[in-house]
Amino acid sequence: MNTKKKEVLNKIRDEFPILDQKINGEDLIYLDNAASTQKPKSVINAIKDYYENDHSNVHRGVHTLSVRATEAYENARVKVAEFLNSPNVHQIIFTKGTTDSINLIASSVTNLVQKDDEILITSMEHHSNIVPWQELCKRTGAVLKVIPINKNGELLIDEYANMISSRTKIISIVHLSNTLGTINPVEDIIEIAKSHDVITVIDGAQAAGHLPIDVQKLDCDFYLFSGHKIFGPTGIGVLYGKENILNEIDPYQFGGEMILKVTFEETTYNDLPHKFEAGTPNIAGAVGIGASIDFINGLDRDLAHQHEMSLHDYALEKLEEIGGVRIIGNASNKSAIISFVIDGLHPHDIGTIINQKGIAVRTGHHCTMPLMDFYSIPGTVRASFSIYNNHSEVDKLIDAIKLAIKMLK
Amino acid sequence: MNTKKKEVLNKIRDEFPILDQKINGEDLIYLDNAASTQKPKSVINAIKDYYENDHSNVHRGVHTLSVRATEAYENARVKVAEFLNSPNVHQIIFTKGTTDSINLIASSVTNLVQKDDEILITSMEHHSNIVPWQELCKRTGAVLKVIPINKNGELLIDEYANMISSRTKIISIVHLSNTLGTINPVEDIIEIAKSHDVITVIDGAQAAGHLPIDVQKLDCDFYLFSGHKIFGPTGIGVLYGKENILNEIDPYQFGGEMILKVTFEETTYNDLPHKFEAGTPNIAGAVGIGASIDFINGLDRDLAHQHEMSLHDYALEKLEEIGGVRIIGNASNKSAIISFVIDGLHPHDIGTIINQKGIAVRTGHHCTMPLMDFYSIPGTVRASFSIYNNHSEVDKLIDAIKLAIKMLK
Amino acid sequence: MVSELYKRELIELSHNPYHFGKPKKIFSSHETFNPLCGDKITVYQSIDPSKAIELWFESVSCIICSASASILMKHSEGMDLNDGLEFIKEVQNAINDGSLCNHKFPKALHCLEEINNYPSRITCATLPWKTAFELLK
Amino acid sequence: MVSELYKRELIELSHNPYHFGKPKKIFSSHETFNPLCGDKITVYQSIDPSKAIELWFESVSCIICSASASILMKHSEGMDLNDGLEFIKEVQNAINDGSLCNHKFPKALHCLEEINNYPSRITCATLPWKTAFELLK
Ligand SMILES: Cc1ncc(COP(=O)(O)O)c(C=O)c1O
Ligand SMILES: Cc1ncc(COP(=O)(O)O)c(C=O)c1O
Repeated sequence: MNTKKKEVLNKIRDEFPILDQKINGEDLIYLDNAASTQKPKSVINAIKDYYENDHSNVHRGVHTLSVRATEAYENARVKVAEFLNSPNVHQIIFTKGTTDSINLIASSVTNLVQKDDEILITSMEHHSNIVPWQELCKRTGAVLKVIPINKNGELLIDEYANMISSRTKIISIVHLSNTLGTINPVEDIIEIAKSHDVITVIDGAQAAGHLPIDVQKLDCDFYLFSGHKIFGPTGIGVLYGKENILNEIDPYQFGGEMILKVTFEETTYNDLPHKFEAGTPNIAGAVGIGASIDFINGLDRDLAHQHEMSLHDYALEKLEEIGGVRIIGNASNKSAIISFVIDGLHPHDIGTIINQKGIAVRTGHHCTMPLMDFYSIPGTVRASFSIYNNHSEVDKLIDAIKLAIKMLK
Repeated sequence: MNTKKKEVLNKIRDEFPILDQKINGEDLIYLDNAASTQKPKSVINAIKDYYENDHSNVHRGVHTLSVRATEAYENARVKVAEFLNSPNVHQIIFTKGTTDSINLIASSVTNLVQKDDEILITSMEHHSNIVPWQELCKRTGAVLKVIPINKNGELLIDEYANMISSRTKIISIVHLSNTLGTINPVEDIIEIAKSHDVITVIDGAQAAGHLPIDVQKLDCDFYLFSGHKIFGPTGIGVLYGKENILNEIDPYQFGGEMILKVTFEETTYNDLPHKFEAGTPNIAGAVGIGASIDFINGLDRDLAHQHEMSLHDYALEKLEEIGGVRIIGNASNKSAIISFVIDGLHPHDIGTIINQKGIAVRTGHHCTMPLMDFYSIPGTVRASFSIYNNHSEVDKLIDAIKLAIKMLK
Repeated sequence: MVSELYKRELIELSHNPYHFGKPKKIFSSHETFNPLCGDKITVYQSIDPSKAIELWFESVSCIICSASASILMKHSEGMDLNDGLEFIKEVQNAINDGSLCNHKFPKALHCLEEINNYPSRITCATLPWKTAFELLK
Repeated sequence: MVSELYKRELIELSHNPYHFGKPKKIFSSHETFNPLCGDKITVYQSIDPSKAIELWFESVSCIICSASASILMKHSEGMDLNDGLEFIKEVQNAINDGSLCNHKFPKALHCLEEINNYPSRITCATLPWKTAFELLK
């Protein structure tokens, strides 16, 4: 890597105060980015500044702070709309996170779904993109169908093309698998779905922070992600929806903001996006996600991607040299997430031991239990990289894993 | 007021950085506390510190940051449990806010409610405590009944006692009215409800920051409030529930954290409180609400109450001296909230003009439209006081209102 | 300054709005709410709009909204339907972007120009126009 | 230090746990999941528990959980039902509060004492005990 790039990357890393600390006497090495990313100063300060200068409740106030808070909140919506290339700002709904977004959809489409309709998901979905659909099926008598994958962790597109039919009502798939790192060919999947008039839902929890997203190009009906995985705060998420379908489906939660007129007999709902935002919103959360989008826009995204993939490739190479290591997820199109198991060792024991060296990885089923069943494993060790990680951290990870194997065998 | 008290109050006021600013060239006078309170430094810093030192995803990680984040999150739950005197920590569910809490209940009790069952609310409810029940009634064929009030804004307890019957399934009432300031006699209301085996839901959005709450003494089934109204962050709320009923009702949202085991065929839900907390929670929000509870616990609550009521009484006296002012809400048991209208003037015009003097009040229907209908008014001007307000601010409010009247007549 | 928003003429207009009340004959009507405050306005068309526009209104509303409605009632009166719809649309946009002081608009509208500096109150000014558009379109 | 958690004897125990596998005859069984990781453990009682406790287990689990289960299987064997239930409850509590080094517990349990310093791993150690309690209670 040339020094120019190195400088840029070091500067980015300096933006993250949390990284500058010791864990068990060792430098913190944070490789749990798929679970949640860390926050740059700009995001932390945006939240602080908001509370120190502009906080008030939004939308229904005429005083200055209320106007400022409303502008801060609505500006964040504009940023998200641009980030996703949404045709309209009011197609952006703020939620609590991806899970909240999926639950909103799965609940609000209830009246569009009939007995024996089919809902398609895939074998590699996060629980958040499984259980809400199981519940929808219970409520409506619809049937949940699962698109299979191969051992590399790639979706079987031909199978999918065979499974989709006039009975298919909704397909909900993950853009980028949090366990396997697989990037699904969502454009193709959506195109096939469209030709069958199927509602398309894309779980972008992992993708939004790593891939440029253009909802108009994708032509999906819904796209969802969480703030905390794109350098933003916890407690805020996004639901993008096409205008016609957002107007067609029922509201999800009921209360303040989402109504135009309430009497005890009857209630009139508000327009988009308010129809789906009942109650005082997470204003500071929106401000924070706005700042995190500014942060991402300020990155050289090609450089970021190259850097993350070079960490991925380097770690993969080193891991494969260790005896007994098996990589889970070898898709040809992948992101910087590596899941692996080690013969005879349980992921938790490995995780606990390498934590002694200051290294944070995620261990377990990563909320993808059916995927674990597919691979017949109890869980994996997962190292997931972000822009602030570096090659020497990978070296230390490899050393620590070797140590764990020595200790536990 | 003696100097000792004054010093204490000034010190408290200094804890709120936002108050130290000019609006339109005048000192900010923030009297919109019922909509949302401001945040003390300790709350803002707790959120900042969390992101700068401890952030990670919770519950499923073995590494140090994940353990710390989990502890931070669960410690906040302990603080809330103590704040409400909950018998158990796992009876505290974190939500997005009061609106989210009520929607959770109204959705999760669906299976307990049958056609022709009755749901009781009151005339003074916030939309958040009306519309979710209207929707429950639509779904189940239950009937919504409204307990009337008198012109002072007091609940007609005798009417209530007549309305409740073996058909009554749920009563959901506001503890402290955000529009009228009325403090409802919830102990008595709950006692009567209990004798009819009725599920009791208390909307404590306004009460939690002003009255000491003891859920065991109240003996309610559910108690709810929002962080942002008790000096805490936006995007976090609380649902307290009795253990048996929390176990009995269905989960609300589905996804990560709230499951024990997922297969494509079947899912097993997790224990309390996780059953009701799907997805990555608002960890920083919980940390913030914990800090806001510490802040409240650090106050002399009697002093706080006395101070707020003395502002209320003083403002009321001065307002009543102004010709054409009509106070909306004269309950004998009241909190420091004053709603009023002025003959021939619209609340928004008053609000806009006094904002020129740096004064923030709320104007409009305060999300209680049916209550506005009851009083045949389009809305009110509402001044709501908090611990950091003072008497000279009341004087300026009165002057500004007089100015508005002069300008607009 | 807020005194520039609450100009004397605006206040006067709101005290004595043109065509306030239900007309004797109602050809059609439309009701909307201000999402800011829940204020209600009903706009009535008293004759067949293909002949000419003749609007009346009822509302519980603030000074801004009443005055704005009054101007609408007065200056749309007698317009041809298409011209009227275009006029209404243009004024709505001009309220939003603060360009009411344009020679193509009646002078009466100038007194609303300041509203652009009060973002939370813009819907108060546009509500009558929005309602009339819905009614006539 | 993590090496104190992963003591040699603990690792050995986990490699060769006592009564691992389905017993020939099953009187009753109970299955639970570790909410941390989804790991599953099934505990079997092979004879009528009113006669004596005789537990077996199957699991896909970490070193901590396997070793802990092994100790449970061994040291509850032959106990009277009531004594066994009390023993199980007491050990569960002691794991949670780090007081396993008590003379009233079998020495084998001491090797789990460090777990108290690893809050995220405590459920790994208590899971077999919790499952057995549910089974026998
Ligand atoms: C009495 C009452 N109930 C419910 C709510 C709704 O709270 P939130 O908007 O925080 O969900 C409020 C706040 O506006 C309130 O004052
Ligand atoms: C692919 C995927 N979908 C959904 C989620 C759920 O996101 P959240 O927990 O923020 O609601 C996650 C994160 O864990 C994820 O990785």
